[in-house]
Amino acid sequence: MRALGRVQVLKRRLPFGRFALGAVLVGVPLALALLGPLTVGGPGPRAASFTLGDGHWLGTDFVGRDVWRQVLLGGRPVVVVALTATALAYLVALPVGLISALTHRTWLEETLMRPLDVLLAVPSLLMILLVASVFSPGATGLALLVALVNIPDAARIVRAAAADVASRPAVEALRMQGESWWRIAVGHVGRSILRPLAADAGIRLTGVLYLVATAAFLGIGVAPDAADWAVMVDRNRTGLFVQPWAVVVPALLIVALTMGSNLLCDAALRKGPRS
Amino acid sequence: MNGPGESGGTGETGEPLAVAEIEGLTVEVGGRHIVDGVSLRVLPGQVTALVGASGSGKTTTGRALLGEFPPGARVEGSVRVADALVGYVPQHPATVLNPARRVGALLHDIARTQVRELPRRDRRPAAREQVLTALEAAQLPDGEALLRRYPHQLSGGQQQRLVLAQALLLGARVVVADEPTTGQDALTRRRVVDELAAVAARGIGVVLLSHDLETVRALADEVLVMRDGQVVEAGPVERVWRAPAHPWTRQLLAVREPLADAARQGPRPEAVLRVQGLRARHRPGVEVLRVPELAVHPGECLAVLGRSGSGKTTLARCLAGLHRTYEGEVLLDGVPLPRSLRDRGRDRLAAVQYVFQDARASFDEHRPVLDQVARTAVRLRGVATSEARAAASTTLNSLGLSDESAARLPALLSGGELQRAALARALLARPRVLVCDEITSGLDTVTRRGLLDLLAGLLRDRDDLCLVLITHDLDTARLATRIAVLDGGEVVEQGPARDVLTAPAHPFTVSLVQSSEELAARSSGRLAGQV
Amino acid sequence: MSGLGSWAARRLLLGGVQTVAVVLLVFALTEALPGDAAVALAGDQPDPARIAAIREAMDLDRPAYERLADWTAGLLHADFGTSLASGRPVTSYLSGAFGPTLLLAGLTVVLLVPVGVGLGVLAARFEGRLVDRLVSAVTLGVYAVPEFAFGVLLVTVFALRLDWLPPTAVGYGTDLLAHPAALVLPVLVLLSRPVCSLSRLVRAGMIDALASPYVAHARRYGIPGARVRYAHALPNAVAPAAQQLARTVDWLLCGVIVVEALFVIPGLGTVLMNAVAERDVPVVQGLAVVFGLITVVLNLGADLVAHRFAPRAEVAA
Amino acid sequence: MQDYPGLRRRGLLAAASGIGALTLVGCGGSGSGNGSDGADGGGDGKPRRGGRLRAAFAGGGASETLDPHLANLFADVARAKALFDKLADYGDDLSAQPRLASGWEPNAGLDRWKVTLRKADFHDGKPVTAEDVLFSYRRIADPEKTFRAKASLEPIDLKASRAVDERTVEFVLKRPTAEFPNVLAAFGAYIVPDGSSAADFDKKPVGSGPFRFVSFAPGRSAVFRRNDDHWDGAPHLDEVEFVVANEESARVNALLGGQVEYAHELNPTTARAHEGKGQIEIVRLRNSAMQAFAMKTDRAPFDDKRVREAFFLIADRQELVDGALSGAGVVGNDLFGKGYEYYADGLPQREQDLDRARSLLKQAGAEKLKVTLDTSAVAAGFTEAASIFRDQAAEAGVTVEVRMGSKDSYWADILDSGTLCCYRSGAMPIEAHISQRLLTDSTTNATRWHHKDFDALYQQAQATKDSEERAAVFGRMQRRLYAEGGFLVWGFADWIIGTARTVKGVDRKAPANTLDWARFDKVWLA
Repeated sequence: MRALGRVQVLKRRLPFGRFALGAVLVGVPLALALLGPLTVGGPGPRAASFTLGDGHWLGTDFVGRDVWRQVLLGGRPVVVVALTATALAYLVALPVGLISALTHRTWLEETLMRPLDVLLAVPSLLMILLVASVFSPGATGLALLVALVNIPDAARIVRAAAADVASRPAVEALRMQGESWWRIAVGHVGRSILRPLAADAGIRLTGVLYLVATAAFLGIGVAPDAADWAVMVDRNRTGLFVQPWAVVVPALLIVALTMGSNLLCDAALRKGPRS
Repeated sequence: MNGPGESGGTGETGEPLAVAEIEGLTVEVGGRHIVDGVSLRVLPGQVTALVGASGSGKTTTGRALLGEFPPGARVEGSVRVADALVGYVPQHPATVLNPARRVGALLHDIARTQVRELPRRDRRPAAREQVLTALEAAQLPDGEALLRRYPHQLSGGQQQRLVLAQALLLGARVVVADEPTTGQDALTRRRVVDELAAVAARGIGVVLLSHDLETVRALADEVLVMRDGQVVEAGPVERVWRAPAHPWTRQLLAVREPLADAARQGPRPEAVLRVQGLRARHRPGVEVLRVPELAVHPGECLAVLGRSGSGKTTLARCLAGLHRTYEGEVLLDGVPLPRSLRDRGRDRLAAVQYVFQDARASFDEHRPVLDQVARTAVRLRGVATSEARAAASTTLNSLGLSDESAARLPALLSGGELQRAALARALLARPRVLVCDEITSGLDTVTRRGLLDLLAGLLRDRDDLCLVLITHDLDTARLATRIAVLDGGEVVEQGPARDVLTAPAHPFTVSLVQSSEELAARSSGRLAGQV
Repeated sequence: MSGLGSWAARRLLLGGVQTVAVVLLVFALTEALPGDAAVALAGDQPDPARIAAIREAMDLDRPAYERLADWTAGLLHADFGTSLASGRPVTSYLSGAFGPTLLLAGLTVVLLVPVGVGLGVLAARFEGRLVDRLVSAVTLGVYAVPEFAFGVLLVTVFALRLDWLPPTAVGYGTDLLAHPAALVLPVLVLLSRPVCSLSRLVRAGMIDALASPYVAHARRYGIPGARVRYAHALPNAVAPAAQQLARTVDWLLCGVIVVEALFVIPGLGTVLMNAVAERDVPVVQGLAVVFGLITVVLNLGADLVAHRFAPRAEVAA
Repeated sequence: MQDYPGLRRRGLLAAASGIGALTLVGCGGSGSGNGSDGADGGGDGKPRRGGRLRAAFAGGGASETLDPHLANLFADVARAKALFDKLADYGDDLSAQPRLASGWEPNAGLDRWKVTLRKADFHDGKPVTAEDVLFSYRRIADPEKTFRAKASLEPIDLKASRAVDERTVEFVLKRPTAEFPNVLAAFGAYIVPDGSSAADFDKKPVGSGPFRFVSFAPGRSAVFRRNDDHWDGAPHLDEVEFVVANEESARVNALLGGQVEYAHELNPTTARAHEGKGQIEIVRLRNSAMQAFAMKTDRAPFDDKRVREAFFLIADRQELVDGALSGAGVVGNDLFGKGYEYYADGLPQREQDLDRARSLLKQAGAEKLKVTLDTSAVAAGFTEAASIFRDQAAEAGVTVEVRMGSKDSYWADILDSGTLCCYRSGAMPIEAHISQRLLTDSTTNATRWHHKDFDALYQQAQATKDSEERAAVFGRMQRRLYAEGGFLVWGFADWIIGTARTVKGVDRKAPANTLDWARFDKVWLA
């Protein structure tokens, strides 16, 4: 016989550390992005490109502008475009996913989802590249475009999560109570899929940030001398060996933003009970 | 055994040595004692039953034999088992079967641990041999083909036998069976009883955790009655049945009066709900249900009796408007009901209500129960919210659910409480037909009895209400005035409850009634023989 | 399983539709690009008469739908047409560039699976401990770094500062296998993001699987730990990861464009970028067909894997 | 050039073909190969024979060809000049230097030129003859084809031109052309053997150049071996390999990693990072690319010459050079061709004068002027220059709105539309610049400079035999352009090349596109 009498004490460690780290990582770039533009003064005189000192404590960039000023100004487009694109993607994906999960009409579900399946086969960067060369979109266009390539995947995830909830008796119970479609879809199903959606949103935001940064890096949707972190990384890359700050600071801010948003999502996921 | 002597033989006292032993087990979680000072001996070849309501601590005790405790538990006392491992048969065997692996994978891995001593070359065939033997012992013939299947391709019975085979293959000296018959129809229950008896006959100590008293009575040698983590009474099963010492045991064992003949005399009024030429499909081409004619009359309780897969739930869902792919008609007061709920107006929606088998899953986990119940009155009766809440509160109270409980989130309520709440939610619509789908099957004896009494009371109090009870359980069906028996999607027999139960006509009904009686007879016979 | 057969057929049909849609979309977009091959070729000497002559020589003065029809007709007997820019057959472009890209992508996928799965299992096994935190932090960090930045970083450190590896594949042509050292950095860059996402998925799946009743059951019956992890828990963690693997194709394509440019590898990505810049519509279309087919085939494969590991789940076609 | 992976427009050779020249010139310099003498003069020590040099260029991908008449990119030209020769080529000051031609002699009317060939052989051992020259020029001028040099050869009446003997060609011109030798040096006017076809060039091209063909993989590499029998002396190198790397960073990395010995076209910042660090050598070819803003002189607001002058005065040229070119260049004086033959260098350097600019604008009634500046990422420094000029103009009260265009169709787009755009040009003779861009019938007249009197001056120059008199006429034309032209030439960019330290004999004075640029027969490995 073996004695089994071990005492276990459950360690209930809240994901606070992770949360705090994530918050800091997101907070710094976010604050810079949103508040930065409010704090900058007018542009000073241009200095020679890629120099350090002379009042420019992060040096100058490829056209001799102050890097710190560009950092303050350059967050907003990245962050706003990324957030808008994510929001837009869900704006379409949510109703499409919800309707196709809740409907009993096969044709409706097929009409909604099949075109998206087709879109899935288009390599996203190729799509962005071509569409952007055709329409030369501004920031708004870029946000729309990035949202567009994210819709199929987001819609599939919404649909899968919603279909899971919709197959549960609770939805049928609501229907037996005569609840309206809206209340069932939004009030119950929508609410129940919030958690998986939040997790997906975090990952998607990372992907969108990546796409926005890469698009900006490829010169799509933004002027090549724009105050934009991703553009800064690209355009100042040539001076990496002369004046690294012009690349390193915006690059770190982008990385911090993505890492932080992922950590926050992880923390949010952990708080809830694992299903 | 760590103690003196080896297991299996006879000790100095002449008594067989226990294959497992629990002494003074106390399990504390978050300051609450879920098991409190339980002691237990499992003898080889004997069936030891732990009975009690849910939450009585019987599962925790059984799991302790497996060396498993709830997370964060403080454990005191000792648990000792014979050096071989303990087999485990859970209530739902599917949960312990790996959905991504073929059936053979785990069996072979278990067998491999048994054949380590053999030369490497011989291990493979030896292991295979052992697996096939174990499958045969667990009454699973055609093992070769079975090994290549995935768990979801097996029937529930096969899954359960497979889990038994794993325990046998392991060479377990003790098998813990957790609620193996709960929610099963009479035929299945009888089969499970046979299987477990066969296991015990192999000299294995069986620990049976169950609230199915009939099974316990048919199978167990020793019984321990648990309540709130403590053993309130223990002893040989015949003694406990014959002379329960503890009041709780008496309450548990109290035999329910068979329902007095509820069939009312006099001319039968026009049917409230009538089914005509119903043929229901799941996917195109797969017909699962054929009901040419079925009627429910006012004040009547119709039981639809059948095993799982017989189509009884589909029938219920057709009535309620939850299943739409069918031909034929469901008539309410002679007028066809639209197939889809959306097309049923408020009144007709309210007229036919449905109570789900899984009460917990039928509630939104984010809103308090009371709010959810009250919505019925708001939506289906057009009552203002405050008024609806008051009505909901009244109904819930009448079903034995306090306002305090009702104000909580569903997660904080027990299964029985939620089922009452679900009932209240449906009743608030003032339905004329209430369809109850297996609403008692997951509940322990005491709770189930309470719920059935409640239904009987409803029938008595509300003349306009008729019940459709979907069940696999003959006991539950006794509540009904009429019974329709479903098998393989066909109505094989219908008629007054008494006739169907006492003089079944169709062979299937006959076998169903017989196995139930046999089970009862066996338990009482055993008792009689041993006395 | 005849269900599997019809499912695969439906899936293939969808794949075909997807490919056609990709080709049409790409054709439309390339047509809509400002300027055409003639303008692109004329470059900074945009003498209108010269552009018109080039246009005529390239047959660009014919309507778009006629050119599409011709091209499609050719496609039916495996003729991808000829490049506008050089007059050479498109197939020679594709076959010449296919090797390096296939090598890169193949190596990446071959390494991706064991590395990604291994890291995921490792992290899941030590959930919440130092190893897990380390793996999670590193994968998260690398995941957040776009390929172009990661590539620059790796080249700077390993090729230029430490001089361990060649910084580019310049001059090695298509015979990259003969210069394995030149493949290390490109493959690392290509691996970076997929490995991170895969290992995170596997980790999550493994944590769920390790906490599942069937794993507890296997443990209870004395199956050794490693066997429980790899033979019983892992297959359940693979299904979602397999889906992710298919989506990786998309990333690989993006990554390949960046990596090929960064390391001077003459593969499909380079051909694509050149063809887009030159408005070489037949070449772009040929590539769209190839990419579309690859995407479709790999998606199909991933779905099959998912189907295999989650036999219960209805895999959406 | 911008460095997006792959997306970049490959280094399109800034147009260097002069179409036609109408007056004559005295013998355009004699003697041979004086450019290469300069190349050896860098104190690099005694040339060493042997070795293989690998040179990285931005290339044209899988569409590349070795047909020298199709040469379009820098990489094409570098390969073509290794395999082939032209009759003449440009010296450091963009004057024509004899190559396969040993000399040329016009008639009095400057419309008939006798060109004598030196003794030279093709790689297959056959001599270069007058028939080969006529075949090559007729191939280029084929009306069915669109070879780039076709426009440059337009002054020649090829039907009337004939081979006088084996080594003498008589070119009959459609009009007097004093600068005819520039035509012989035209971009892409290579001499190929009689009867060559496109297929030959892809498989085994035969030329008379310093290197022989070994292998070629389009978009990847081309390997050539020394031609020991070259008329200008055999190259020092055994072999030269051209590899394609479109990314600037890749070229630098390959150079730093020892994978190539010669990297063409580097960024100014790269140059700054590595100049004088000892790891690699940086070679700056001065005055290689004119950087300008082009104002359309036929439409408002630039149809008023006061507005044009105001814009000349708005530009702070040094700031533009420092910002847009990272300092890698010199300021311009609103004239093309600094340092080239005939350049009017006596004119005062224009400086920023905002007050005067404002008053000029006021006179022209163009206060609070708003203009759109077209730019694109098509060439290095364009977008930077645009944003810097926008800021400078703002100080003079002019609102400049920068509009980004597609880089693939930029040059065609700006030809007719818009009012103000970024512009640049590679090296070419000043005469060619004028004939291509500033005459009424010029095909790429981006400033819409249409003046009959200016056209007449050009024709007068082409008909002036005496070179000093001709220089005076070119001087008058340039003064006019300086005062009221449409090109705001703010700078001349260096062309930057990186080489391994072992590479010697790289010419440091020749602007890109000239004879001694990318000339590997005079280079050796120490």
